Amino acid sequence: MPDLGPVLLSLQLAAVTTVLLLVLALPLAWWLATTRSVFKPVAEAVTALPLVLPPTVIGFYLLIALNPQAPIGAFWVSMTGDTLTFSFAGLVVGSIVYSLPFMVQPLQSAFENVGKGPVEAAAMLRASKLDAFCNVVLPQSMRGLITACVLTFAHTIGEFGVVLMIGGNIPERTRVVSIAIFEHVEEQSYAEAHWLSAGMLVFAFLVLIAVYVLNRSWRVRTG
Amino acid sequence: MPDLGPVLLSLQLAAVTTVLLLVLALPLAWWLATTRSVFKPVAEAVTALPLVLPPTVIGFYLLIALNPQAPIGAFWVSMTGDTLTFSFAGLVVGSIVYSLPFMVQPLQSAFENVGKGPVEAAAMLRASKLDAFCNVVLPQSMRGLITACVLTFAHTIGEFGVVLMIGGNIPERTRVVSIAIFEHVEEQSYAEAHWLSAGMLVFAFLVLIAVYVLNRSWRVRTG
Amino acid sequence: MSGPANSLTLSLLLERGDFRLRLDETIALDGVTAVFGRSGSGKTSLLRAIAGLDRPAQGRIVFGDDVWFDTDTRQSMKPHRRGAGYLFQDARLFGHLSVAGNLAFADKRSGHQGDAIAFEDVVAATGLSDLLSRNIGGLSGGERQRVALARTLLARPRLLLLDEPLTGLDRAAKREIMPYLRDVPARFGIPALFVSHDIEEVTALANRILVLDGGRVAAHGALGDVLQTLDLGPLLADGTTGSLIEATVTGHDAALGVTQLDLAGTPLSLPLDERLETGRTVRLFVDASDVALATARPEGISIRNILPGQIKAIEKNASRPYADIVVTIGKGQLRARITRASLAELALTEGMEVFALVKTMSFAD
Amino acid sequence: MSGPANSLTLSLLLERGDFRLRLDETIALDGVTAVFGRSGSGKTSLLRAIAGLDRPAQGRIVFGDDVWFDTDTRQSMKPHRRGAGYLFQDARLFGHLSVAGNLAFADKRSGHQGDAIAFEDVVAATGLSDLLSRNIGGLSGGERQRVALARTLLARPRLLLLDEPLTGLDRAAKREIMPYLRDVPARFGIPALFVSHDIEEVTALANRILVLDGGRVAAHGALGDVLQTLDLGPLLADGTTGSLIEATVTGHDAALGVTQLDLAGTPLSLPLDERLETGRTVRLFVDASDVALATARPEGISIRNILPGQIKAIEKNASRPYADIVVTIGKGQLRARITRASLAELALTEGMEVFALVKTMSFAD
Amino acid sequence: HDGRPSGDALIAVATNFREAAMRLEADFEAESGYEISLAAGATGQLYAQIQNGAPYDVMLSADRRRPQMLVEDGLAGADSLFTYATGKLVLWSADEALLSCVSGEAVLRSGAFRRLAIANPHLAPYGTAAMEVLTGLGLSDALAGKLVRGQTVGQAFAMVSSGNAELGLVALSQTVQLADNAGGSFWQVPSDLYSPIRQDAVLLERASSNEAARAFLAYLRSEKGRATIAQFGYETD
Ligand SMILES: Nc1ncnc2c1ncn2[C@@H]1O[C@H](COP(=O)(O)OP(=O)(O)OP(=O)(O)O)[C@@H](O)[C@H]1O
Ligand SMILES: Nc1ncnc2c1ncn2[C@@H]1O[C@H](COP(=O)(O)OP(=O)(O)OP(=O)(O)O)[C@@H](O)[C@H]1O
Ligand code: MOO
Ligand SMILES: [Mg+2]
Ligand SMILES: [Mg+2]
Repeated sequence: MPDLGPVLLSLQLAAVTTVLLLVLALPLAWWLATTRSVFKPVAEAVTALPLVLPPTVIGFYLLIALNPQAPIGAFWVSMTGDTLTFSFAGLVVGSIVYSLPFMVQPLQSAFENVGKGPVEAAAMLRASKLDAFCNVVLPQSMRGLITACVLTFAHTIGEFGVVLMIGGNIPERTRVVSIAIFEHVEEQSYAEAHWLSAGMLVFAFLVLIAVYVLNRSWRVRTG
Repeated sequence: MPDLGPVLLSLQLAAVTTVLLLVLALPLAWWLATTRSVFKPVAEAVTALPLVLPPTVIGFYLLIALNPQAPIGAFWVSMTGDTLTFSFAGLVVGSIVYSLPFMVQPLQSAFENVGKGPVEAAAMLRASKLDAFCNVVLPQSMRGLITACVLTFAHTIGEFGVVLMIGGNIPERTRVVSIAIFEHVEEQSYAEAHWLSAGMLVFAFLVLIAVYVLNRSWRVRTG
Repeated sequence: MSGPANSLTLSLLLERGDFRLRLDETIALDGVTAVFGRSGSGKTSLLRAIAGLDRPAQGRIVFGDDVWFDTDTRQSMKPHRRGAGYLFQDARLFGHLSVAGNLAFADKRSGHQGDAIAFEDVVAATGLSDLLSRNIGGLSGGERQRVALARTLLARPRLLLLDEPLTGLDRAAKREIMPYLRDVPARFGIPALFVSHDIEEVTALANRILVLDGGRVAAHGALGDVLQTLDLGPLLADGTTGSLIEATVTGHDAALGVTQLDLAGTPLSLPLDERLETGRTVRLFVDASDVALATARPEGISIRNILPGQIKAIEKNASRPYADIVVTIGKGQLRARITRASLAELALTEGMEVFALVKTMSFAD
Repeated sequence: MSGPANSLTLSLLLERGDFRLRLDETIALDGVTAVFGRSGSGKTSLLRAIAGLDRPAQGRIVFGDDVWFDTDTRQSMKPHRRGAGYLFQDARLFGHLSVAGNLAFADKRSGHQGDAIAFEDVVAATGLSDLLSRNIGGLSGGERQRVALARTLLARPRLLLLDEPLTGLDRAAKREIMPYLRDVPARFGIPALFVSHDIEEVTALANRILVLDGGRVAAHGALGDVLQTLDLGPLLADGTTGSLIEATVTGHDAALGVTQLDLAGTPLSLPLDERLETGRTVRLFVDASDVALATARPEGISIRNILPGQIKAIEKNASRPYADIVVTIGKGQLRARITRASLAELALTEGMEVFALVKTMSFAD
Repeated sequence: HDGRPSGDALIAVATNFREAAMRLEADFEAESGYEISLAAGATGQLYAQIQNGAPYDVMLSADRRRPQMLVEDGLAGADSLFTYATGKLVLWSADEALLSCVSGEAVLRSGAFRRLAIANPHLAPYGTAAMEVLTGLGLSDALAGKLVRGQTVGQAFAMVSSGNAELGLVALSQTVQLADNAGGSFWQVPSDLYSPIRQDAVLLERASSNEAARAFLAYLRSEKGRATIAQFGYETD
């Protein structure tokens, strides 16, 4: 059995990132789904950028933006005494940027699929926009919401390039599972690589099966 | 100006991958969207695996499967005289695996959104399943199809971990843009890294803006 | 009565693609105003603008003392604050909730205002008791629309916007809901705009009618006046026209199953409706096609409602095979549509005394 | 006529949640068979099973010589090969195509069979000429359904499955399409199943009727027979009943706007319909409520259709305020619904000679 | 050969030697007319790639162990093995002042810094050497929390030069190329604190008849080649 530290660290990173991103993405996705602003395509493009950009571009810019000499990095150092690069907090920042579209896009699609029909109906039943969002749109978007969270969680677990560049490979701090596997392979410690990879494979498969079985029954219930 | 070789190589890789994946994914996504098989969640989970697995897990398994000593790798060497690992062909294989869900999932969602209504209507107008698929479902899924292709193309452009593991860093063969940026940072060729990163950023932004503007008008046309 | 404090002022211009809806009307806020017109005439567009779901390009919408919309002062009250209850053509039920959940959604947010509309009454009237625990997915078209109707009522609106609520219901269901729809505005003082392209529905439910044609108002006024003066036939390519007459309830004969009325001295009998108290004045809608005329009182005939009157006007048109005869009966008028062949044979002239034979008529409110 | 080679055999059990549809009928494959019943009675479920869109749990569906479905032999013909044209309750237009594109989709795949149904005729009859270049998105409800109707016709089906095609249309649009719907089966030999909960639509369009109630067949047969023998009233909570009588066209009077007919020696006149050739036998539907009876021939009355006959039966029921009187007229029968008060007053008895007065009637085919 | 688009020989080079290899490449190509290309990586990484079929013709390692292992694996010819350079480890800071007056050892012992970058000891010989130094000074535990590791010595260097780590234990050759522009300050680690970093070159079996590869190896051993290598702070035999 290999060291499970990287696995736990990855799970922790993915969980924190998913929660923070959900909070950020709900209003953003709702705005994108309903706005008629001419800036919508621009906002959509910016949101989708992390999908298209190589992780090394993101990693490079983060390395520049978060380093202790740069304003953000310096501010963080003055606040916490720790640097953002080579720290868990830095990885969270990187993951939020990196996984943003994985949260926003499924939510936006789900909201768009709900459409304005139910929102209008809710307004006619004296529900405010927020009320309608929470009690009509969100419940009707459950599938998209679950998908968004799972994708975000999973994509963060799988994150490699950004972490490689801004993480510094510190055990129990930034040495996430993808980095550990990479190292094992490069070191030709194939036994350890096999253990970790097989573990990830089984974990991933089980998580996904759970989601899809859930989605199936969920879908049947709502017709 | 930096060497444009990696950029061209990435574009080529993304284009080849997108075309091959589209061919593979159309029937798969349609099956997933319409089947009532109990194996559907399993198939969905398998399809989604590359989303959840770290690229290094994928890279590791590909390295094991494709290396010249393994059956597939040996077969490839006997057919082409070249190895699959550390070659463009190997990157295409890796990218197809890596980007599979980015093609399948938007297509599947799009097909599901079309729903069975139009397919039933088409059947009643004497259209076979295939006819209905080509002339009703596909046109009504244009947005999903474009999204799928762009996501796949983009995600392949951004591929880093898998390439690093099965492609290495061989000029004009496997040195794609994400690897080149990583290396420029390593070499302290920050100017080159800046050029490439900024180029990728502008390119990505323009591609995405185009897609979202297109989507916008497309959406208005179909109500 | 229809002073600004108790009326809905609609002065607006709305554009939807090539279509323009232009309106400058004040609608009295009591009872039911039918919005009548053929498909594509702008009925739905008008209701959406009132509800706040679409914004007119220009104009004012004032409900009583509340300005709901005004382009001049850039006011636009949020749709959910207007208190309009909208029954959509396509039900729009919430698929994630059961039937009961859909009803509770409205019920909760209405604050049970006055509790004048009881949850149980609505459920019973819309025949939903057995469906309460059902999911929306499995409902048939008619069932869906009954749920939507109940849900809208439970939101206890200040103004009902009913967009063809009876379309898609079978007659049984329509009959079940009709009396409820008819009673709601009066019982709870909720005024309603009722979109329909069915003149029978309109006459059964509305006091007033606003006729739209191609985005313009073709007529607006009391139902009786409009039906009397405007031949809706050519406008609606519908052929239906009729009259409203007033009569007084004189009693009920449960044995024979009739309610007896008096119309300017002539006794009338209609299918029994014991809810109508004796002495009450009711309006009756008589389809012009259901009225026959005779020059002498016919004897030994099963038609019992035979009203003596005098011909006031004869409207004929060479392009149509019928003529409309307006007959003065007491203080009211009755329109009879007879063939031109009969007109010639009976040699009817204005001022002539005739008997109007009415086999079918219905209570209009 | 209705041998197995020319009939649709439906022997099936279908389950949808709690609902069960059970059927064992053979439907003659000529003309129009109405599938009639209230909301939720299983009309749509039946049509979907015939079209192949849903699979019965058990049973056989045989169209002429073709086995469309058989659980015993595990056969199930693909829906698009059955050649059934289905008009859905919810239009189901293709949003990515224009109106013209939707029509062309069907037209192309039908192979223009025989070209008996011309593209232009369909477009004209459904009033779509001006809409051809429009997008589906901006169409009103009525417009959508007209496009769907035209599209289904252009698929040149072997069997028409019409699921409430007139619901949502205003009367003008209904009138426009009705004759076309009525003519299609006869003109092109396409049999049709026509789902409706409107008895007027049914009588205007169908020869036969299959009445569903709670997933079971309540009646099935020729329209006249079923309407004559089955009081649809209680079943449908609808109150409507009527009769079909046959008459011969004797001529047209364009000046008076009437078509003249002969019914067992009595002249009748109906609104002009010049498409009916002289000498042709037509069926007329007469709503029982539109028939009055008189013991002596009334004179000086605008009702011109006065038919002498003999009372065959008097059906009355203490719980209902009316009685149904079946009058034999020539070889046919006419049902009159009169109040029990009139019945008493006129002292009608079986075998008595009476005059039936019919103000309104319509051509049933 | 191998459908490789350009370059007659593909040279796998340990990252510490990349800059030197690029200079050598330019000189060699001008002189010989052969075309070569370079693929850089950590020594361990390059070795693993060769194991998995990477089409390299020559490996310029940062140690003697990996080339030897390739020979033992039958992937390289024993006769082509030779040491082309011996590298030196330095403690480097991008801050010009930090190591200019104080000895590096004192700075390391003081612990007055947040991050010390090193290369991955498992993959990069310079990382192995760095760990030897820290262990030798008895600081490996004390500084464990401050260590950040790059996959290659190149990445370790980048961590320092980008300002994200104050200090790095890197190759002298990497600081030499900066001398004129970026500057910074460094402390040359005494050679007794780590085993000599002898860097071997080897011709891979697949390239046994590759003239360009052979010629390049010969050029490395030539007078001119060795002079170039020395310019980058390496010792040559
Ligand atoms: N988004 C739109 N773009 C273009 N035209 C539109 C749009 N929405 C509505 N229209 C047009 O506006 C006109 C009025 O539509 P509206 O839905 O108000 O009619 P309606 O009277 O409610 O008809 P129906 O009885 O069929 O429901 C129609 O001709 C319709 O085609
Ligand atoms: N998927 C389903 N799950 C559960 N019940 C269903 C489902 N589909 C239909 N039903 C039920 O089957 C019954 C028959 O439905 P169907 O749609 O055939 O009725 P219908 O006669 O066409 O009614 P309408 O006139 O309202 O269209 C209804 O009670 C309906 O609730
Ligand atoms: O040059 Mo190395 O192998 O990265 O220490
Ligand atoms: Mg409308
Ligand atoms: Mg139905």
